[in-house]
Amino acid sequence: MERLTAADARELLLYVADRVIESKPYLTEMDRAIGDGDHGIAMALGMGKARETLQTLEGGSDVYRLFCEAGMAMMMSMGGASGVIFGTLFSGGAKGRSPSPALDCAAFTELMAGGLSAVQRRGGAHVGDKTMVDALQPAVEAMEAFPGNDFCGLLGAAEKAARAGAESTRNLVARFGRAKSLGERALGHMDAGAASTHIIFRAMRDFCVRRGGQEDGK
Amino acid sequence: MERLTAADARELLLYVADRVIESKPYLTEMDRAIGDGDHGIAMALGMGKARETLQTLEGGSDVYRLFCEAGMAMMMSMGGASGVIFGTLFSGGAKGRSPSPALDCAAFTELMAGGLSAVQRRGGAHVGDKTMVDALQPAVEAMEAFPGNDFCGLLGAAEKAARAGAESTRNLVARFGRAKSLGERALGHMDAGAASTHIIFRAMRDFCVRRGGQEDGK
Amino acid sequence: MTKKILNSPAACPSQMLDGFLAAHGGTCERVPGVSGLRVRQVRDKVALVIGGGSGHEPMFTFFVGDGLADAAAAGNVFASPDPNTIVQTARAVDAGKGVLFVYGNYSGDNLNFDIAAEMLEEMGVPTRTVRVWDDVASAPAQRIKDRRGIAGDLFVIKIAGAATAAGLSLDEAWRVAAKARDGVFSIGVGLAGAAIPGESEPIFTLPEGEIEFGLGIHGEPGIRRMPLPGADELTDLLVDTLFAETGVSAGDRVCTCVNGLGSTTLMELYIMNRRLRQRLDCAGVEIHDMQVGSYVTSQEMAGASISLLRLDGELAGYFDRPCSSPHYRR
Amino acid sequence: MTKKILNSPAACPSQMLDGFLAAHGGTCERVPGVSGLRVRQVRDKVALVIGGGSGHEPMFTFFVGDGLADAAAAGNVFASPDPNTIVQTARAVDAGKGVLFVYGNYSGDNLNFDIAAEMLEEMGVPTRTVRVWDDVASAPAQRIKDRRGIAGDLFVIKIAGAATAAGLSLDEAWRVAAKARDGVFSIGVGLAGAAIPGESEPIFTLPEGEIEFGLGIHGEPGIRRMPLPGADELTDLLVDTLFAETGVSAGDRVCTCVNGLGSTTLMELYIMNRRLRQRLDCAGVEIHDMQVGSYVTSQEMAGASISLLRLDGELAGYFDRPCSSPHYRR
Ligand SMILES: Nc1ncnc2c1ncn2[C@@H]1O[C@H](COP(=O)(O)OP(=O)(O)O)[C@@H](O)[C@H]1O
Ligand SMILES: Nc1ncnc2c1ncn2[C@@H]1O[C@H](COP(=O)(O)OP(=O)(O)O)[C@@H](O)[C@H]1O
Ligand SMILES: [Mg+2]
Ligand SMILES: [Mg+2]
Ligand SMILES: [Mg+2]
Ligand SMILES: [Mg+2]
Repeated sequence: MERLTAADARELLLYVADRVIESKPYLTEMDRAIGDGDHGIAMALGMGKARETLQTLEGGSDVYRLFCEAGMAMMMSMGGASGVIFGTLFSGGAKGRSPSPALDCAAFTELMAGGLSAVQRRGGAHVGDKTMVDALQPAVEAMEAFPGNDFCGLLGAAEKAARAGAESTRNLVARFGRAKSLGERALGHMDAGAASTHIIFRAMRDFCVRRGGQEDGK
Repeated sequence: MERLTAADARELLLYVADRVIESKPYLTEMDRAIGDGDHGIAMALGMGKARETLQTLEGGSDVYRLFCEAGMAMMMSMGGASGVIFGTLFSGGAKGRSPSPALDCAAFTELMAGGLSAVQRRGGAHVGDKTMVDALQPAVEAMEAFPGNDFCGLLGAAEKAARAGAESTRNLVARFGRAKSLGERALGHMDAGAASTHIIFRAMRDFCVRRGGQEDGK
Repeated sequence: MTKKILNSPAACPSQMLDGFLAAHGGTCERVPGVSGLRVRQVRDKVALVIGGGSGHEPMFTFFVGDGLADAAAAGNVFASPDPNTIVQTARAVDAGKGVLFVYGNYSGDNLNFDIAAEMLEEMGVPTRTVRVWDDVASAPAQRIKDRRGIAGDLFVIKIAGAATAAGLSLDEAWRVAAKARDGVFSIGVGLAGAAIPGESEPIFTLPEGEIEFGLGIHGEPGIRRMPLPGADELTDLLVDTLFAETGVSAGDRVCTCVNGLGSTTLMELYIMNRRLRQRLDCAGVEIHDMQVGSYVTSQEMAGASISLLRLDGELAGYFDRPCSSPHYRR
Repeated sequence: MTKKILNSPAACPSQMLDGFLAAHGGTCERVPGVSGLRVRQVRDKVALVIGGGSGHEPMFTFFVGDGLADAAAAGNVFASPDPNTIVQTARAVDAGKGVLFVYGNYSGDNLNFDIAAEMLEEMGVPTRTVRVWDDVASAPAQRIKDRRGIAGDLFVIKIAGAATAAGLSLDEAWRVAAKARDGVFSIGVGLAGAAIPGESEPIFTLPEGEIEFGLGIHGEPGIRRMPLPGADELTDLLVDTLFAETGVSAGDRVCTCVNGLGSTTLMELYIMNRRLRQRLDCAGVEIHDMQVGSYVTSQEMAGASISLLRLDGELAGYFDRPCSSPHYRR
């Protein structure tokens, strides 16, 4: 896969939504350990709303608009920290761009990098603060370092980095979110938002691999 | 044992109090099944107060006064149904009698029969209503039927009748107290107040047997 | 094992009273020597004296206040106060116009309040008594005097407080309070049992997913066990029972109370109230007032009850008079 | 598995609002299209808008009323409302004098209210914000802005409500509310966890006989686990922490609140209040007012917190103004 068309992007986002919704019990369980136990509920709710919105956008021809609308649907329905943060992850890099019917790897990487910096502008978290940024930033960096124009490879690298980043939060003391007052007691537990971020990148990779497989099979 | 002196009566009541206080968890458990789970607490409280009062009455020379004071101490401290009912059991047959330094079996039987009728006047319960009357009335009747003047025998017969009476409440549907709305669901459970009544008679018998034993040993 | 914040089980009622007076000592004080609470200022009116076991807070003790009770006698947890406590408490607020007793219809309360009433009569203090028997689950209508008093206490005390505050004579205040009592019907449901302070076991336990329909406010078992239905269905079961029992129908005027038994949240109570309103509106019943809160509790029991008070003009007038105590104000 | 009375977990906040309006629709109404509650009559004053996750009832939604908030935006259980809900709710009660936001200091609330404030500024509605950060257990004093908002919300909203009702400008009302916020300190303790509606597991579970010292109102773990001590000892631990933190001492004037987290009974709260009073009296601290009740809950969590509000003459004046909502009145 070398191009992500608007139609692809719509399916990609729907696929991501389904995978996150499936992970609701797992994410809630993560948040229960060091937070308030609602992260899975919130993500499932927001991804459901994004789903609904994407379904009304059939036939859209602007990739950025799809990401933007999906993110805004999350931001304006979920509430909680994750509504703003994950809404911004999707919409932050897409907002204000001139419409584009398809993205190559470089443009997609820029989109995600824009999401990361919007998340950081909004939330102020850096790597090491035990938030979803610990998964998101390495993923974006891996994409930026990725040579060539192959979505499977690009998102494979991103997924790997996100997974390692999410794992790394186990060794961190939180500085944001509800776990921040926990101090040392948060050690050993993965941050729920970082886990979500990894699931999102994994779903994007899987989508491309399946899509790529279909293309190869043609 | 053929006579219960005031000194004996005092020790008898103290002994009864101790045995009832010991049974607190058992009585509470009984009340939990079909009532509100506080019968043991109430009986232990009341018997404790009776104990305190009896301790200040050292050197009393009137059996009736001891029973009366013990009952009033219960009635004025316990609250609940059992405060009135068990207070009346002890004080009801003693109130208003001319002082007596010692009782024989006939007088003691009259004392208990007076308690029973006071309890019934107050509470309106009859045999078969699944209350303490189901243990008390057979006990009194057994005492009335007992020939001769031997406290061990008298109270042995009373204890046997009280035990059977208490057991019989398992097969009854309640008409008083908190179990009365239970209907058939109360079947199989012993009434807590009937259990207390049996414990009281058993303690009185045991006291006489031990006292008798001491007398024999002399 | 249920955990509770307490010093010693036996001291709970008394230390609670101390803590209450620490906060609200401006208007209330303790009846010397016994477990009773009274208004500071004896009012020149029939004294409304209420009481019962502790453990149902804010009922009974915290319903002492303006337009409410003049004094309350508090027993141990789930045990009626003893006659001496009741007598001392009543005498502390008697202004020479007699004492109206309002309390829940339980063997223990009846026995102790009756003895207290006899003692007061001997002292020349006239008394009259209204026993609340609103729990339709506890006996059939033909044996209404066998029914327990549950959340309906709230309405009867509210109206008796207003009637005595309005200056009615003992007999008249009794008539009005008894009319309120005859108009109030309740039924409750339990989701999880509570423990008496100091006891390690709850009074009852329920199998996973089951509820006790018709239970009493001391955890007394109810009519039947059943699986927990949704909030609307559960509310319908309670409302259907009350409709069948009371015959309340189009054009009738009612006050309602959705009462939490302890640990059930306001969220759940209001979700029930939403359905209650739908049902009453749909039946054409006129709603004078809806109350939602935990007024008559059973320690930390989970569950709720619904009460209906059928109003006529006279009761509505008394219901609408203002009243105020730290946990109940209208 | 925790049993709750509900129809569907996702519908809880909205059906609760319906049930609330079924009872109290005379003075309040829903903000159309979103999960917000407002007073019916827009008042010619700075609008006090509060909000936060649902599940803490009566906080936040039921603190809409006279002398309290003009409107509240309600999120899902334990989740901040989204920016659109906040904006619509604020606009519904904006009288052209600006909007004062008061809410608890959590990542989620900060993010969502900040976006809402930006959106409102773009629409020409000036806003100012006071974040409540009273929980001394959640961060050291040097990082005060990392502290959570817990029961202290009560005092800050009470005083902000009075300040806006008194006609202060947005800047002045903000100054007074921020002063109240700077004077309030709390610490809580959990005895048993609660479950979010629809979740089968409680947010936390504690070993037999243990408590969580310093926990948050969403069940966030606290400072340490320890065995449950007696009520006086427990109260002493909380009071000692607050004294050390605030430096409150002889001659200072305070309001206090013993707040129940859900299933803890009024009996337990008043037993704690008894000890709190002893400690304050003994330290020579002047007590302006003591509140005891379950104002800021965490579903059916068992536990309690103690809050101290240090008063000066100005704050006392605002604290003493009357206010009224169905579950809070002074
Ligand atoms: N300021 C922030 N920047 C980045 N991520 C954040 C921030 N605050 C919280 N998060 C993320 O949000 C997650 C919590 O989301 P969620 O449980 O849905 O919200 P809440 O904390 O309101 O209950 C955390 O695990 C963390 O990864
Ligand atoms: N009217 C009555 N006559 C005789 N005994 C009664 C009556 N009412 C109750 N009891 C007895 O009292 C017992 C309950 O006592 P207790 O649990 O201490 O009081 P409460 O019912 O107030 O909780 C019952 O088991 C029953 O034996
Ligand atoms: Mg969370
Ligand atoms: Mg009992
Ligand atoms: Mg009892
Ligand atoms: Mg949350």
